[in-house]
Amino acid sequence: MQARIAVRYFAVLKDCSGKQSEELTVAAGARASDLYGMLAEKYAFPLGLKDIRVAVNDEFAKFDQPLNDGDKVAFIPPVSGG
Amino acid sequence: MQARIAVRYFAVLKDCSGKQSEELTVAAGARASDLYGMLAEKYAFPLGLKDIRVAVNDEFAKFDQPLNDGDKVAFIPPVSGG
Amino acid sequence: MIDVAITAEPIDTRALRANLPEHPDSGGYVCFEGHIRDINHGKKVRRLDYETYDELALKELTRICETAAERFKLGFVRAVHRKGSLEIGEPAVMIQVLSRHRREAFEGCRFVIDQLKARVPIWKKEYYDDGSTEWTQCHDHVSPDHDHEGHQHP
Amino acid sequence: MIDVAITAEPIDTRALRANLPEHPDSGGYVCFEGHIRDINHGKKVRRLDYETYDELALKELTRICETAAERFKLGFVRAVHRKGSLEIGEPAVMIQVLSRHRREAFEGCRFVIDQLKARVPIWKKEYYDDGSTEWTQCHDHVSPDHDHEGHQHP
Repeated sequence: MQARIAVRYFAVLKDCSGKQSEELTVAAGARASDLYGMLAEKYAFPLGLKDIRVAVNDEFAKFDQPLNDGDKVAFIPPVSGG
Repeated sequence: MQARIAVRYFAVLKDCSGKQSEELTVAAGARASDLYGMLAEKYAFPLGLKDIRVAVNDEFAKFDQPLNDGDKVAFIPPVSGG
Repeated sequence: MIDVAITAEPIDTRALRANLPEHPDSGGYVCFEGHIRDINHGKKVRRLDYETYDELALKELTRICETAAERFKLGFVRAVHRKGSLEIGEPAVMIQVLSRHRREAFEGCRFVIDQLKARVPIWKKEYYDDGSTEWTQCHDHVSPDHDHEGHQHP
Repeated sequence: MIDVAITAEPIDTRALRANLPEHPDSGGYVCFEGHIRDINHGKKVRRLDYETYDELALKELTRICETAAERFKLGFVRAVHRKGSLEIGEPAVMIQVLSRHRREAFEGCRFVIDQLKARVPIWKKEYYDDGSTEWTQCHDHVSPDHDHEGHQHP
């Protein structure tokens, strides 16, 4: 079984990936950290897991959270609002 | 010799004296504390020297400052601006 | 730059906000306003009067703003206090500061209002619903129970 | 009462000041605005873009305001952040709070802007006069060297 994941990119991750969002398929049971590792390699993201946070379905989540089919995932680089 | 002093009253001191200002004559060499003692007795001011500050010629002064002819004196009850 | 005033006219907070100097190097703006509360000392307040010793109050307020500007590196400080008769909800005082850093803007603005309340010769007379009146002493309408530290009553 | 927004339109600071709820029991009003500075990291800034993760930013900002309202007994908290392209001098963020006590108004307002800068998913891209650009990280335009404590970068 596989899970379809909608990924959104912000800030430096958007610049590196060249896109705002995309739909990806991951193995069932894959965790957010697995997905980020794959994307970081693919797009040469300059940030490690220690530098970012992850949101699943528009809420902060843990990196070891298993992803489910249809989940929306966003990786959050260090913020700089205000 | 005597010194003519213009005294201004504010807040509770104005209510007690019933006036905003008046001109008084004090003995040469009289200090601000002497003047306040006289007025406190005359008008039954509810405040002692420890409760107030004094200004001479629109600047904070010490109570032991000798008063000169023509000085403007104001006694400052506890403030409550803001 | 420092701007101080004691005014018998209502404080026009919107005009004062619009009328700031150009400040391309100041990222932080902090403003404090003190508004007239309807309850003080547990009594219903109907209105109040502010009496001021204008000559000395302006000198003292200027000194406070100068000290704040230097200590907190403020590019601009404005302090305006109302005098005369005020209704519930009206602004009695407005402090505005601009600084490069937000921390200094907050601390500078706080310093000015704290010092104003402790040192500037302005007096408030409250008129209560029961017909009584009182010259309040060191109990201010903003912080009756919290802000005694730093007061410098003689 | 809490009001949060992320807006692509310029922040109308005068309208937001005029549009406060009735607050006869709140004597203290504190407002913070962050304006775009012309220099950051020693480089001349021409303009900048704010990118926002709206859905999560609004949730997080609401939580911050709710925490502030409870912790500092605020009768009203408003937090508005701009997104999109901004010029030098424009307000990027405005925080307004009302409280009975001025101390709590100052501390509550400071809490909201500090937490916003540390936690809310908003990103700033600076465009410099020399043609370069940068997504700034934890160096904000208000307090590049003072405000790192309390940041919660993972």
